[in-house]
Amino acid sequence: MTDAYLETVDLACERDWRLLFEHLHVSVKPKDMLQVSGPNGSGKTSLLRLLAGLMRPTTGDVLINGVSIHQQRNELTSNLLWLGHAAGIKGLLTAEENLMWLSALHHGASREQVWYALAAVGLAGFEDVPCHTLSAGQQRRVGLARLYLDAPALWILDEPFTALDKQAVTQLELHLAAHCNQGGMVVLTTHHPLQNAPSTFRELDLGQATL
Amino acid sequence: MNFNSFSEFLAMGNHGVYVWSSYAISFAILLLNVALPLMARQRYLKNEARRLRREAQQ
Amino acid sequence: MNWTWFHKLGSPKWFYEISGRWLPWLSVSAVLLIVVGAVMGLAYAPPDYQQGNSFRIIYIHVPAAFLAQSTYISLAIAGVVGLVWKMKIADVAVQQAAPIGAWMTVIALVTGAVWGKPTWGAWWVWDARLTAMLILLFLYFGIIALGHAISNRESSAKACAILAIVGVVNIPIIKYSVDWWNTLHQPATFTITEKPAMPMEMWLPLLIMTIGFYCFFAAVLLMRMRLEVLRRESRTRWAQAEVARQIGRSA
Amino acid sequence: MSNVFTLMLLRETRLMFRRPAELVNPLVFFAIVIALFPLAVGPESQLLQTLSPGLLWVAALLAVLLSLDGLFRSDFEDGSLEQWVVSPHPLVVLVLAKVLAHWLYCGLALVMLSPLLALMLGMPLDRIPTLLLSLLLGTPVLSLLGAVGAALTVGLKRGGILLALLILPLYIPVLILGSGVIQAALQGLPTTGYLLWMASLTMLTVTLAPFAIAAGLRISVGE
Repeated sequence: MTDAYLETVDLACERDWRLLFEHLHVSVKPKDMLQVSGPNGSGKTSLLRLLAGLMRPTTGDVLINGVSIHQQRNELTSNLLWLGHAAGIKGLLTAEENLMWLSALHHGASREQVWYALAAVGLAGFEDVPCHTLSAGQQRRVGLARLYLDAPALWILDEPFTALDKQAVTQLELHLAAHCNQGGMVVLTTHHPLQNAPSTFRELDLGQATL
Repeated sequence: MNFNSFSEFLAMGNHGVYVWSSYAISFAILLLNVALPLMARQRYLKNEARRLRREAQQ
Repeated sequence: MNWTWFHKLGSPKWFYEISGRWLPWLSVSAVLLIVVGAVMGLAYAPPDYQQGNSFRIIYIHVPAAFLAQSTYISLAIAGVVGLVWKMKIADVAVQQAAPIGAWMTVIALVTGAVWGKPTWGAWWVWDARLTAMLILLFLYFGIIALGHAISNRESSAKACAILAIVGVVNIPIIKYSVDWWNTLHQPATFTITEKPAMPMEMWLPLLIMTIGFYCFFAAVLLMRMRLEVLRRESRTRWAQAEVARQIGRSA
Repeated sequence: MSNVFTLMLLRETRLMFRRPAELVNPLVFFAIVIALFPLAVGPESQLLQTLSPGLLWVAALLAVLLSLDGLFRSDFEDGSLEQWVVSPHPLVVLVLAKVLAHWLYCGLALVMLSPLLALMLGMPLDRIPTLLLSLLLGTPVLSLLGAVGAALTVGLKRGGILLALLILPLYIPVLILGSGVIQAALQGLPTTGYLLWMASLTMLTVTLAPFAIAAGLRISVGE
């Protein structure tokens, strides 16, 4: 317990008069990969948003190294990569412009790094194409290209596999596992069973946690 | 007492309509402010009672 | 200084208990003070030498206007307390006080307009104070509408708190600019609260009425807050027990 | 930090110029509303001149209000707002850059168009500088206060009318001061004192409003 980087203490979440979960204790330490699963409406996305500090819990708290994230926002935000349902990609901007801006919000990246990342997700040649002309899967990849930039340690990903083809799914799985093996942390939701999970893989079923 | 008779009191020196209407409207609004939360409370308790009965039957 | 009372006040259960003890006293004193004040103001205060008996409207108008303004300020204070110290009771207070404040503004506006008819000869004159009151009513509408529009009650309380704080910063600016606007375009000759040295028989009822209105506000606010606290805490055991007790009593 | 500020301005500029219609719409709206008034009250030049300060200000205010509904909406829908909130850079700085961009492409554009419309309403040429100054000082307040409302209502389905309800009462001091200054100028009264008042109001809003906007966005994102 003590070596946990990110942990929740007695976390409860209530949405629109409905209790999604309560008394939730989760801990994530370096090299961990945690898949949050459960039926629709069981609070997967809410839990991820709580961990990312986007929402305030009804009761309980989220801690980093034992201190509440709301008291040390900088510690959280400078180590966090958050990819929500919508990844913050602007249709009117090109793939390169989008990535340059999103990385500038964190540590910044050079043009070469962005091009390398776009090539890594199979979008070489699409750098200066406005994103609204790309397909849904390609747009998703633009968001995921951030995982190939000089990325922070903690990744919180909401449904990263949607709209991806089989080959891209495998590639992303391997990339997530590699990140964990290098001491990173991944928390994600997905409906699809992971084929290439690292040894530290764990699953948290919210559907059962509340029952 | 500033008025010699009750009818004088009601007339308010030709301003009776204005004085009494504003007092009437104001007191009506004050009463409404008391009545609304009381009614909301009754409604809530009734709903809760119905819910409890329903749960007891199950 | 000992702050435990402050944090205790934040506990809904404690609030519910203590407010239950205060409520009867507040209600009784509100009724007594308002009745005594109204009788004194209507029957015993001498008529104004300029306005005659229509000035008796101020015994309603001034306390209501006073209360309307201070309610808005207290909204912002409760908002700050709720945002900074995360006190749940303050969140409840923000949303429950706003409608009462809006109703007080309506009273002030209606009585001001009725008073204007015999005094200025028109139901509505763009007098600085009445205009400022009208703007205050719009500010209240904004808070109430925002509170109803956001379904998540915690977000809605926080959003209302922010709007109230922004509004409170604006109130002195609005007052200044409306006064200036009024002098720029010939002002109304005299206003409802403008009084040359009032004799004691005239201002005593005003004082009693004002205190009575404050008690009334406190009593209604507590009533509304108690219901809202019961709703919000419906998952806790004490609230369920309280609801069961109330149902048993009313059945 | 200042780097992110300029990058945000650059991003907004790019987005704006790739949708030129959004750049032009408030301006066209402004011109149409001004054109409606002579049609409604008659073309008598003395009346129009008396009304012109108020007309110009009300029309500018409504044009800004109209453009505000979309200020954060697309950023909310495509997840950009979330990215700003989880960024280590202070949200206040990002928000200030965003609102500055809004003012540049909406408020400042309205200011530039206003002399033309003022002349059409019969305002004397030597009063145009006062008009420009009053709009120049007032429109940033419109953008900033409006952004507070936009931040609070961005997560709501039908935020448009609610936004107007929240913001219009807060616009009243700017409206009074802004149009009052021009009226005073038309009557030949001194205006410097009131322009200084407007300037201090603008400064106050620039320093305080970004915090309210940032807090509002956090609430809307956290919902």
